[in-house]
Amino acid sequence: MIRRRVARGATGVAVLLIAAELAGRTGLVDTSLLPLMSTVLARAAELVADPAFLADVWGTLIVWAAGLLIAVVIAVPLGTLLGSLPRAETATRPLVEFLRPIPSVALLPLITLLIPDDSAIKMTAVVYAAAWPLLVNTMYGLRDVDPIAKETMRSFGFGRLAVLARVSLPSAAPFVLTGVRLATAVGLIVAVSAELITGGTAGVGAFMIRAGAGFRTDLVLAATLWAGVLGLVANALLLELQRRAFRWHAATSGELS
Amino acid sequence: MSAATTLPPAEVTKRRARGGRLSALVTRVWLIPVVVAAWEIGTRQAASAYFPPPSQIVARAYELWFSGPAAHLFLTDDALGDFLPSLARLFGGWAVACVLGIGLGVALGRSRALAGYIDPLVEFGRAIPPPALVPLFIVIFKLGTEMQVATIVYGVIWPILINSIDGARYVDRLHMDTAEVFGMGRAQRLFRIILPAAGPKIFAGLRLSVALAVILMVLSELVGSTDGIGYQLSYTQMNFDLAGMWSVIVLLGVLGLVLNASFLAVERRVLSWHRRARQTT
Amino acid sequence: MLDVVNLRHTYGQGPSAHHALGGIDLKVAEGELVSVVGPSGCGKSTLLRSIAGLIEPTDGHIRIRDGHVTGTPGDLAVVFQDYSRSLFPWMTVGENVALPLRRRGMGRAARRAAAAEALAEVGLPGAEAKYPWELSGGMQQRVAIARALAYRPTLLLMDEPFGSVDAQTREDLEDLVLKVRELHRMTILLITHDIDESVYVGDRVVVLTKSPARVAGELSVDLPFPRDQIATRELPAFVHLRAEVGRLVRAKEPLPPFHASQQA
Amino acid sequence: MLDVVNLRHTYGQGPSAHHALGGIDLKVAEGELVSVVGPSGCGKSTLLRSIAGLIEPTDGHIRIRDGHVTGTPGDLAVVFQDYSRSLFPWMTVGENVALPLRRRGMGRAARRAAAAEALAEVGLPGAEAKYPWELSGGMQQRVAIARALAYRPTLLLMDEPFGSVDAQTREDLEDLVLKVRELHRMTILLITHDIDESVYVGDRVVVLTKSPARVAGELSVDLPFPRDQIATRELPAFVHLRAEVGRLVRAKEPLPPFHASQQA
Amino acid sequence: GSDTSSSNTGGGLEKTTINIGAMPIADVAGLFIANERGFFKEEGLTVNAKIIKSAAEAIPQLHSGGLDVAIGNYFTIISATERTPDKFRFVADIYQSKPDVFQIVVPKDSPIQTVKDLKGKKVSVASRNSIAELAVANSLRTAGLDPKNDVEWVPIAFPLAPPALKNGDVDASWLTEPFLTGVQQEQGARKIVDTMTGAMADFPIAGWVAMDDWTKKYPKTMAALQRGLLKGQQIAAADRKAVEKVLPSYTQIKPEVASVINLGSYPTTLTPARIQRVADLMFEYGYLTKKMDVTPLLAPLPQ
Ligand SMILES: Nc1ncnc2c1ncn2[C@@H]1O[C@H](COP(=O)(O)OP(=O)(O)OP(=O)(O)O)[C@@H](O)[C@H]1O
Ligand SMILES: Nc1ncnc2c1ncn2[C@@H]1O[C@H](COP(=O)(O)OP(=O)(O)OP(=O)(O)O)[C@@H](O)[C@H]1O
Ligand SMILES: [Mg+2]
Ligand SMILES: [Mg+2]
Repeated sequence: MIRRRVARGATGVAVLLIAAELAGRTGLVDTSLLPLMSTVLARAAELVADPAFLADVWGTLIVWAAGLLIAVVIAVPLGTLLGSLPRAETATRPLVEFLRPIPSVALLPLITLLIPDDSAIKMTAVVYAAAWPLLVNTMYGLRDVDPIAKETMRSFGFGRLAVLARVSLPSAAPFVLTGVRLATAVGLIVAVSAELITGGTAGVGAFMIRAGAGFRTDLVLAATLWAGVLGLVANALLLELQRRAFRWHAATSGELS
Repeated sequence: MSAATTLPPAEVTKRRARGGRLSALVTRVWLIPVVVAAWEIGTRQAASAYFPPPSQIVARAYELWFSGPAAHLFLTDDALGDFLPSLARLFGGWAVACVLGIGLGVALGRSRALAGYIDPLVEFGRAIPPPALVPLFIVIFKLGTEMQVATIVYGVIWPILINSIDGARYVDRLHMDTAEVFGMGRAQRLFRIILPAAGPKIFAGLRLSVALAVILMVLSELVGSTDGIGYQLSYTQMNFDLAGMWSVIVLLGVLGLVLNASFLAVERRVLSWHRRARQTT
Repeated sequence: MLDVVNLRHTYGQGPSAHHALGGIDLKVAEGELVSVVGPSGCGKSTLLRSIAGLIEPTDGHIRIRDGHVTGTPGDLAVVFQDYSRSLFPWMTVGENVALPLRRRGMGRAARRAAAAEALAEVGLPGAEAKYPWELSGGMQQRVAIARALAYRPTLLLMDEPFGSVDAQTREDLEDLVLKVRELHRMTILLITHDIDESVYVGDRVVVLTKSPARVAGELSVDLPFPRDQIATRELPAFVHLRAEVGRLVRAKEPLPPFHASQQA
Repeated sequence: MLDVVNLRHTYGQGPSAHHALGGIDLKVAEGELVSVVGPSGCGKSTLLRSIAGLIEPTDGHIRIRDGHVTGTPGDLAVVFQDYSRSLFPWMTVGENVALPLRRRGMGRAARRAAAAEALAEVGLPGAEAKYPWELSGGMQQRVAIARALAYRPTLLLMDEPFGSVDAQTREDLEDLVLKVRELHRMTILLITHDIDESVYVGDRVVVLTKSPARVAGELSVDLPFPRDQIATRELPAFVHLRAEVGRLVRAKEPLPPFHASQQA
Repeated sequence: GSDTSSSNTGGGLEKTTINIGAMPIADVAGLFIANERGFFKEEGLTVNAKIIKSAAEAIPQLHSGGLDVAIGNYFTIISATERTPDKFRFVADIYQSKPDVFQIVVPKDSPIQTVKDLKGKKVSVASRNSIAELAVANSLRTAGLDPKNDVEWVPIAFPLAPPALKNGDVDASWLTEPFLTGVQQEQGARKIVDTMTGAMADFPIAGWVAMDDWTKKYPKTMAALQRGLLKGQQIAAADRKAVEKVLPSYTQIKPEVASVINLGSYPTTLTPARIQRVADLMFEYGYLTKKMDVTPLLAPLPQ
């Protein structure tokens, strides 16, 4: 089962890589502009042995993970609150919807003005961007709870909080976790993008600036590749968590067997 | 209450409806003036050139965009030249992302084999920052609209895709069994069962993507663009036009607000069954 | 104990409004078991949900132990008609049953023991570790019953609680309810479609009219206790009572039609 | 028509596996109505889902009209035990009933008319525009029945289809099923807990043992047609048959226990 | 660390750790030479070089204190001085143009031969309202074209310009090293003009900049920094090999490219007269609304 999943995934990746390599070899794309896939892979492999790059990856990881954690700690309770208090939701909706489409990248200079610390700046940007999918998914998840399940709790005399803790949240949990998966990717994107803009002492984005300024597209793409791999690994971990924690969800909603 | 008893019943309900609508409006918007006032006071107190008060921002926005001739709906040439292309890219990119995201998402959600092959690529792809892909896009697409739309699609598609996969994968088992038993064809199952059942989740993804589309519109206009709201943003930044920059930010927020409100109106119609079925009485 | 006065409930508003309850008066004494019968769609579940405080009456009021009901009264348990949706799929059967016992201030072990006992009583010994979706329909229904009984409420509302089990199990469950009520002095309101059952378990049978529901009639069931599935059902008084209830129920058209005009 | 040979089904694997079907043999002739009774949790729904091709048998096989069943046979309708979850909440009741009729190549108007007719037949005239969640439990169940009947399948599987309706409606629905079968020559497998019902509607009654289910016995019901709710039930043959079925069902322990040891 | 404590070697410095923002380009070679050879250590300073993408993005970081000093190109800082309430101080010079360091190039088979042919064409510059625009505008005007109306300006960062040029998205690009060498070697791109001639000859490009408050608060630290920087700068000015050697340590430029690229010069003094040229030219081309005296922008040089 798992072996087959891995085999299929590997096939998919291989097909893409070969297609990209062929596009370069056949002249479909200009190799003076875009290096061959094999070149990028070779650079990516070399980077693993480059302590400077590893320090960059570490820097990004810290910003990403911490930002994500803070976003979860803020947005999930907030989403829970807004999802279970319709009045609060209607009142704050204009504010939320006003803030949501403002690119954290556009806010970066302003954040920079207020916060002197380099990684705190990037973390703030990550939190800002990652909070929205968490908030929206938590709210939608809470709204999707079966009313009979809630009424069952209420009929036993449980208060709002107990209903929330024992029914609404568990029932919404799979959807919240989907939100976490979305936020994880968004967080990585913003962490790297913020580094691409403000630079910093360490970070995959800062590495990309150095590589770009040295006209080394091969290195830029190799670093991009690693960013993708980071996201892939994080998602795989979350998916495994989802599979383990939410067996009931797959069973009752008929995930394909 | 006592006044109501003297009125004919029809009149009472009408009044209630009117009063209801007014109070509904109040509950919906009361926070806005509060926040704006707090912002005005806070920024005046701080008196930092980098954080101009909203009144100053609005004045600058008026000067930049809304002081045009009546024939152009008071929009200036700058506004027309920047808003229209931006909105075109925004909607174009979002529409493409919706079609691709929902289509691919449902396919991946319902086919374990296909998902097996493509899932890692999806997970890989969505972890890559769109700005990092610009070197790739600039080779593949033509600079300008083509590349901008590609950037928007690339950035916006993921929440739609992920939520569509999730929604399509987890349809109530008994719903699918019922469809199976009544021998519903593929198309019917797709349009009558899977899409409506996945609807709430797909819409959650779409709602996320609307705001994201605005963000990516801005990002896409930061490279090689000669017009658009994003270009305006970077131009005001380069010119140290701080009130102008804030105007663009506020404009983006307002744009998102409007888009989201229209989106919710659509959602309320399409998902009315869901809202009413899930209401706790 | 329970006093329902001129209770009305209307779903929706305007032209599509539906009058489900058309003024119901009902008194239930402490420790009494009242069966409620009535045609499908007449408003029985609506009545039960109103008493449980889950929906707000459009008019009239409900008093429990002298207090007006607003919200859910304390010390209440409900077995919902849609039992499968009232079990929580993320909890095992044992956890589902034990959950409300937290409100009784019971420790973990005590909760577990009580849940196991209740499950055994409904014929599901050893099922604690299973998940609800691993059980058959009838077994799920019994889990819902076990949850309500284990809670030992003073007021128990049951909405067709034995509809999905076989005849033998049904009889056993009926006797179980009678036994538990006896032991713990519960007040019970039981909705059923089975006229025999309504007489067998009830101290009193209340018959509702078709929608909008009103009380069509009431019958006191003065059959001796303890009741016995064979002996009691053979009593002439039982046969007479069930015929009486049948007559009351059947005093209307063959099928309770759903009139578009009712919606006005 | 339908031929089930040594059908086995096991849920799960390893130590927590549960043997639901322990080798079932069953033949249903064209146009026959077979009632299935058996204790709660014995495996009736599992049998029905296997025949419908929704779960794959662990062993044995199913033949329909000479063809092995893999997947769902064509021209089939099912009324699920969990009717409320089998209705689509995003469609009105009318749309729910009309939906499968698309496969019959019917036009929009014809579909609508057929749905309206079927709804009227189950006692829900004029309910087309409502949504399932605006209906009572029994009404939802009747919508599911209307959907199956309107489809006019050659094979109809029903899992406790009348469990949530009142006695009067239940009788009417029983007669409706008999009438529709007569008119359209359907083959019907009907799971029920009501022994009287199993005899009243069946050409044959199949009794299953407790889990893992096997066939405990079969009885041919040679009561005359058309059947009549009062006259038929008074026939000595009816009384005898129902006693026979009762005897077969009761041939086991009082409550069908759920043994932890069964799970091995 | 010990941010403000004066160490033994500190000699009464107000601050011993300095965050300095540098772009990964040849201009800042002097800084890295100084750091590598321990010139700052000798002054009792710890200097952290942070990579930044552009000088404009350093301004908010200077403002917040995230950076103490940053590379600031003269054009941007002068422009910011006019338009924002911020006061800046250049503490040392960094880079000055030499012939062929900034050129306008066109694709190999382009019909464009001279600057005149750029009329109505798309020209890419690293960013709008910058020295890039000024340099190209100067060349255009010299060739008799009107910079405002005769070309379409397309802002494209240097690393992205080569593919845009190759794909025909733009007709010409204003480039510097290592991209100049890159496009010439790999795409056969052709130079049509060296923009650093005439009014732009030996033009000041960038200097180290700090906020005015900062220079007042940390005068000794600033002097120490200036001394360290100067030593590095002197080596960069005198020894091209030293620059080539240090470049790969803070950029990803391949060593073989580093050895062939055109470098500007590394000035070791900071005189108002030279910097005034920038402000004057900016005013002439309309990038400043008023004439500006740059003297207050320059910090006193160390003794
Ligand atoms: N949410 C709702 N919106 C609108 N109408 C409703 C709603 N819930 C119930 N009704 C209507 O109210 C009436 C009474 O419903 P109720 O569920 O109380 O019936 P019941 O007596 O429990 O029937 P059954 O025996 O079939 O369960 C029905 O006609 C039903 O259509
Ligand atoms: N998904 C599942 N996983 C594990 N065990 C299951 C699953 N579904 C059913 N079972 C078990 O299989 C047995 C038979 O279940 P089934 O639903 O067929 O019973 P049934 O005869 O229909 O009972 P009822 O009359 O109560 O509906 C039960 O003991 C049940 O616990
Ligand atoms: Mg009901
Ligand atoms: Mg069953």
